[in-house]
Amino acid sequence: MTAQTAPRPVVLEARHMTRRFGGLTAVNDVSFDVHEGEIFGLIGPNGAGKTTLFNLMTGLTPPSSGTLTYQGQQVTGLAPHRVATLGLSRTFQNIRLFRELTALENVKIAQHIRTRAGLWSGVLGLARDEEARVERKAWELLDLVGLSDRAGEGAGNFSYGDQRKLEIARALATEPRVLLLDEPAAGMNTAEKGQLTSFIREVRDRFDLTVMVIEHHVPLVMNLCDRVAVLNFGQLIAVGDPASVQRDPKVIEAYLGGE
Amino acid sequence: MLEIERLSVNYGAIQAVRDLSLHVDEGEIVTLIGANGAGKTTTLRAVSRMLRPVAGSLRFGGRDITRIPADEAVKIGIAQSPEGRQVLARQSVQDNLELGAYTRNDGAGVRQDIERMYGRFPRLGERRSQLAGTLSGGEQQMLAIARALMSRPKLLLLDEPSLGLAPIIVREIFDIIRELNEQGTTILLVEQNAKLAMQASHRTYVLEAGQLTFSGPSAELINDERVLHAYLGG
Amino acid sequence: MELSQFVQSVMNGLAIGSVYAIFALGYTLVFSILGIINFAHGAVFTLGAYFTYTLVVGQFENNGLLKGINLFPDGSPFAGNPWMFALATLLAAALAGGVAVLIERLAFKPMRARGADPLLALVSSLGVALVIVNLIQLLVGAEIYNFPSNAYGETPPALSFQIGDKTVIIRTVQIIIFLVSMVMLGLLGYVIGRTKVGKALRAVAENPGTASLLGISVDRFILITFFLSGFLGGLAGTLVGTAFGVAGPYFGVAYGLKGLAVIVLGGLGSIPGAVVGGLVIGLAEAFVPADYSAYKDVVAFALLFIILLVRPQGLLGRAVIQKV
Amino acid sequence: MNDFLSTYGFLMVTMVQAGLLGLSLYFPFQAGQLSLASPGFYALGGYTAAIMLTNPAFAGLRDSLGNGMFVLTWLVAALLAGLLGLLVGVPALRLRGIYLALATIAFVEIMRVVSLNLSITGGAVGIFGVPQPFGFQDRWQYIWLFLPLLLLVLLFTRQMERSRVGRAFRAIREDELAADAMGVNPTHYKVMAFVIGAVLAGVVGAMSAPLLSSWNARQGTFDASIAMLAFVLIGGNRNLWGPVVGGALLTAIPELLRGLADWRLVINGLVLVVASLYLPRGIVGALQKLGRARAPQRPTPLPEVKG
Amino acid sequence: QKVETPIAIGVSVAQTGNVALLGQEQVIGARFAEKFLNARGGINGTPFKLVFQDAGGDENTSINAFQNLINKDKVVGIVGPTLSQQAFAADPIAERAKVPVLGPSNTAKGIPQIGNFIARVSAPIAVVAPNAVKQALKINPNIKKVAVLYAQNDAFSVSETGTFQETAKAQGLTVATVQKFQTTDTDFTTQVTAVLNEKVDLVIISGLAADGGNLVKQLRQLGYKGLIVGGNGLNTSNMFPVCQKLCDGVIIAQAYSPAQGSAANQVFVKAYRDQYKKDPPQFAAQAYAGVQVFVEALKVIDRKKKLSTWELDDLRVELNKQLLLGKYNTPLGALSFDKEGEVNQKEFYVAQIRMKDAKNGSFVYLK
Ligand SMILES: Nc1ncnc2c1ncn2[C@@H]1O[C@H](COP(=O)(O)OP(=O)(O)OP(=O)(O)O)[C@@H](O)[C@H]1O
Ligand SMILES: Nc1ncnc2c1ncn2[C@@H]1O[C@H](COP(=O)(O)OP(=O)(O)OP(=O)(O)O)[C@@H](O)[C@H]1O
Ligand SMILES: [Mg+2]
Ligand SMILES: [Mg+2]
Repeated sequence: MTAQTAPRPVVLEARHMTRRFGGLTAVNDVSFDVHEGEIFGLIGPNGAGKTTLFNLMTGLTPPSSGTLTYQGQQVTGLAPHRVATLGLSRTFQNIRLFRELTALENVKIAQHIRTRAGLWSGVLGLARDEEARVERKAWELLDLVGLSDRAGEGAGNFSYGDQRKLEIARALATEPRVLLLDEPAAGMNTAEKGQLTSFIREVRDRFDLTVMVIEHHVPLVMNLCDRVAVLNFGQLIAVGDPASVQRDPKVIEAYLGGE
Repeated sequence: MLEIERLSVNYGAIQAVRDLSLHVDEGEIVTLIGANGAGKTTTLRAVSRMLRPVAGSLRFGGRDITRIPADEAVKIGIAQSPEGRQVLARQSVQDNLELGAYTRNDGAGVRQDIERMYGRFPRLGERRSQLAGTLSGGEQQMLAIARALMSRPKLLLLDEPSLGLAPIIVREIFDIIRELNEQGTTILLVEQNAKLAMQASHRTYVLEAGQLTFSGPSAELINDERVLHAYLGG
Repeated sequence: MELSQFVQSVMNGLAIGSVYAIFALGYTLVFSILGIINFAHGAVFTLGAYFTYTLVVGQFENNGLLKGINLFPDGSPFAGNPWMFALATLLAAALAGGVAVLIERLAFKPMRARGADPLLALVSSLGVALVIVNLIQLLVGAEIYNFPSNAYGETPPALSFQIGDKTVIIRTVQIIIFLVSMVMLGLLGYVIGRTKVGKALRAVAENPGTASLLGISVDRFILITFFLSGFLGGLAGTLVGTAFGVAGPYFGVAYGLKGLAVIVLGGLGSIPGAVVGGLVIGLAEAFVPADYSAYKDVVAFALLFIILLVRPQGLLGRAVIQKV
Repeated sequence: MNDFLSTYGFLMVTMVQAGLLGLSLYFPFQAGQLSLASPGFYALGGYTAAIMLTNPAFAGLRDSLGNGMFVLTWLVAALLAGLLGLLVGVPALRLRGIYLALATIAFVEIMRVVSLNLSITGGAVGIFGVPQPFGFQDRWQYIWLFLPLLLLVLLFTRQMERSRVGRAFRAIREDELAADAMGVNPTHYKVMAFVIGAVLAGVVGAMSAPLLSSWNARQGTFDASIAMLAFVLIGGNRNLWGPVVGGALLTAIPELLRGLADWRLVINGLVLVVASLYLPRGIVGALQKLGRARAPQRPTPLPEVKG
Repeated sequence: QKVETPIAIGVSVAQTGNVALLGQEQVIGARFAEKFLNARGGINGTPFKLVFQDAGGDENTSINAFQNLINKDKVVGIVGPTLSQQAFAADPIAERAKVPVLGPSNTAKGIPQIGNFIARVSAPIAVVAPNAVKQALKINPNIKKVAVLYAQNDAFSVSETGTFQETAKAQGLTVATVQKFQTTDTDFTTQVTAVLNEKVDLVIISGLAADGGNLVKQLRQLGYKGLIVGGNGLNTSNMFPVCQKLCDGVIIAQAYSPAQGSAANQVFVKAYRDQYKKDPPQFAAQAYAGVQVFVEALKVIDRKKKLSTWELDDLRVELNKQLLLGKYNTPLGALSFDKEGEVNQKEFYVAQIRMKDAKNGSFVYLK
């Protein structure tokens, strides 16, 4: 937990974000701010609307109402690839790698928006430098998540935990400013979860990121996050530093359960 | 009840499990732990007959089940809550549960059991007619576990049941595991939350790169230096 | 448009449409369970008609290996009586079901076992269709065959009624086809929608792996599916044959394209969708003004194109909701 | 040799032609789109060439261009097919899987019926008496057109697959939604793949009208759609050689079986079944499995430029 | 390269595919000619043989078949292919190789004009269409309104319907409706109800056996009582199983009639009946005529210079030349060719269908 001295500038502003599915309001009038460089946790019971909120933020699901702005630019209403171009990138709770492609290719593909080569420059081989850059960066990212010795293997063959790591590498390849991680530790054992904490911090520092993370593993959240928001039945019931959130009776009742 | 002898399973050229032998006695809870890619899921899938081993044998209740089809395994009392949940996305929650009881012929009992599941997982009760594919990750996990219970198995295979569940529900799951076991169900459990699993189980096997490294009573292993270091984040 | 003309067009549309529908029922069944387009369905449909012909007449023309054969020198036991004809039809349909089962065993199952791309089933079934069609031609020639004209007893060939001073008419065979397709739809709908078998079939359709994890014998259900599909196809073949003649080995294959359009329009995997799709296309064709009859097929396919753009899952298909 | 060419020259040309048509389907395939529209564009290209080469309206142009007229037909066909591809592709590519396949079949069927009814396309008879380009005497000489085109397209495809655009195609094929989330605009690339295929089919059509000396509505049909799909699948849909090998083979087999007389097509059908059973990844897929995939090589490290 | 004996004549028709219905009749006709003419001494005492290469139903297969016949089988001439569209694609191959071709069933405009080596025995029988309409008027002079239906995807039907429509107008009849369909269609309820709406007293159909038969059947079943004229595509007993008893009374324009009185035809008809228990169909007769024309032309050449002494290439050219000069007494009647290769057929026929029972019927020659 890094004690925050001066509040850093707000990069993400969510205002009254709401999403209904038929009669169900999965995300209900949610507003919050995320500051630059912070690691912002999102917790809450199953079905509280956390993943849905991520979907609203990344353009995969259009909100019923409400807005999200990133550094003053409106994000809601944009198609997912436009959101990615703005600098928001994510991983998926139900891992969505390009399963039949190699790990290396997965990471190369994600550099799409940061490269330019069109059909003809690609075909005529005019983009060699760019290709070389893509290649190098892909290897670097695989190194980072420790998968470079399996770069040529199909992503679908990786075990659950390794797939999660590869997804993070892929998300980083889009050169995001904000990284959204949906249950990155699911499927990792306790030791690995510990490593994940330092890994996420390292990534944040190295790439100068703002990170939002959904996670059910409480020790990890408490350890990792600068601030934590709690969703319950689609509504935000608490936001604050980990310690105070953990003590909040509403959170204990809805989520943590009494000891 | 379950005896695995010198089991080897390959994916193409990749050897996922090598020469693995273990056994689960009737009435036991046995935990299988190991790092990512150690072969835990592969082992469970071999037992539920979703994968064909290249070598070794499987016996269940004295019967050789190495070659029976997967649906037959369910009929003789093996149920699995699989990795990745595998709920039937286009069927309702209720239909998923009913299909979980496909091998049973007691309509009334099935209905009763379904109500019981809704009691344990109120979330599912609220969502009974929702398509399973639109459930949240954790809700699907609950459904996968509940569905496996619906066949009233003799041997229950749970692959990372706590995955994606809120702490409050994780506790509920382990309560259920204990209860079921008290009622006589044998359980083979794969868990990443090794501590929790070992606390709940009688014995533990540790897998590494497709091979067995340690095994023993959970209570002993939980204090073992090496296990502590590698899997419990100690 | 005058009322009588409108009613006539509706009847025409239902008449054409029910032929499409009855063809498509068995077609969509296999698709809904295995997710494969079975081009051999048209060939099985054809076989059904030839089987019935063999039972009811048992003589072939001049151009095949079987020329000159006469199975029933004393007259077929199935001839001359509509009930016996119906029995022959059912027997032939069962045979066609058997052929479909054989096709599944020889041409599809090994492919599934090898984890092939399901699209490849399309090629394999195309091969099967080619084999069957050309075997028919080899055995009995490309002639047009037909059933005795009294197959349905002494029913009038068409029914008519008055609207105002205008007559509206419809052929009896087509009423029969319409009714049979409704009955089949009802039966199938009941089995799939209401019974445990149906629930299991739906599970197999969605994910065979998961289905077997629940104790469902995937293999057996696939066989049942193929048998039903072949049975329906065979039945349809005979019925359509009584309406239009068994116009050579390609007679069923010719319905393949429209049949595909029908099941996609109705919504893939939806059993009622096959019938609704058939009727909609039939109606669309029937309402093309007489002067533009040349563009009948354009209208049908343009309609299909437009409906798909508005409802990408087809009329009765359920949109695949993907939870991310 | 000469005899061989005269007997089998045409077959050889059609084998190459089938490979090209298979490739035209392969482009949308790469982006995961099951499009069967190629016969429609092939027919369009053929009509374009047939009309430009026989219609009196173009007599002046023909006289002044000479053999250049043939080249012009290719260009015009490419242009028209590309435009029509855009027009059809943008709405149709919102559909997925079989639904897309059917929408494209609908397109093929609409093209067919319309061309049956127009007088400029010669109705049911079609257009005949299409002249031969470059003084070609024998059909095998068309190999000088089709083979270079094939090589060009293969080169194009190979280069494209290794480029950013090729990766975008594959990403969409694997998981459209994830590709979108990773910044790849699915609509853009799907339409691009579709249009490339359309242009190729159009050009092949334009070259084929003189090859057949005639053109009619039977050239672009549902049957052709399915045949081309078979080229791609039997050859292997994950490698650019797949459609080429598949197209060539499936075109050759019924001809090589001529000796079997009446059993010819029965056996041809069996070949299709057996091939799909034993080559689940297509011919090229099977061959690739034999030769092991090379692990990717890390590029020689450059001086580290760490952030 | 010398001619090999026995002299090989190529036959390339649709033995497979969806026009095999026509092709298989052509095979029978050609085989008949082979057997029959060889039994009568072949080519001045030496037998000839037919070589068959399946032309399928598409252009590519017919081109391949032609290439095989010309280069591999070394035939002196070719009878084929079945469809006009195939002819437009395959005939130029033979033209280029200087091999004479006789189209047995190619009726579209422009076939003989493909080249010097292309001729046909199948008349583009526009000439007979008027006769059929006149016959109908003879049977029922009160006819005023007609409906015309045709298969828009069949080249022959499209050109035939043009003649029919002109004739109808020339005879002072009103064409109340023109309906199109496809040869692959089976359900004609829409077209038929449209026809019935117009209360016409004559229906003229240009199509093929299956679709034509279905049209007749459905017209009758839905209550049409007036006369029906069928074009030449309906001149086949293949229609009988489709419309069965309802075929009765249809007036057919024929390019061939079993009733044609020449000795050539009567011998052919008798032999055919003996073997197949029915009248020979037009496609068989035309294929027979094609083979016969080749054989007779070869006989003339052989008399001048023994065939076995010819170079193949020269013989082909000579055969083409001779072919166009001769007059032939075929089952189709007396035939000759103009210098382009267009057939001059003396006689055309109009017949009316008489059904004995549901399966058997005959074309009764009118006039
Ligand atoms: N497409 C949909 N249709 C209907 N309901 C939906 C849909 N998507 C999500 N839901 C419902 O919205 C609620 C919120 O789902 P969401 O996936 O956001 O939960 P979550 O907080 O991520 O839960 P978990 O921790 O289990 O992943 C759930 O109850 C889910 O059933
Ligand atoms: N379908 C597959 N094809 C190829 N290799 C596979 C496949 N599934 C798993 N593997 C490989 O087999 C090994 C064992 O995988 P398995 O899923 O059994 O591990 P696990 O112990 O369950 O890991 P996790 O805890 O991450 O789920 C891993 O190396 C994995 O990469
Ligand atoms: Mg979630
Ligand atoms: Mg696992």
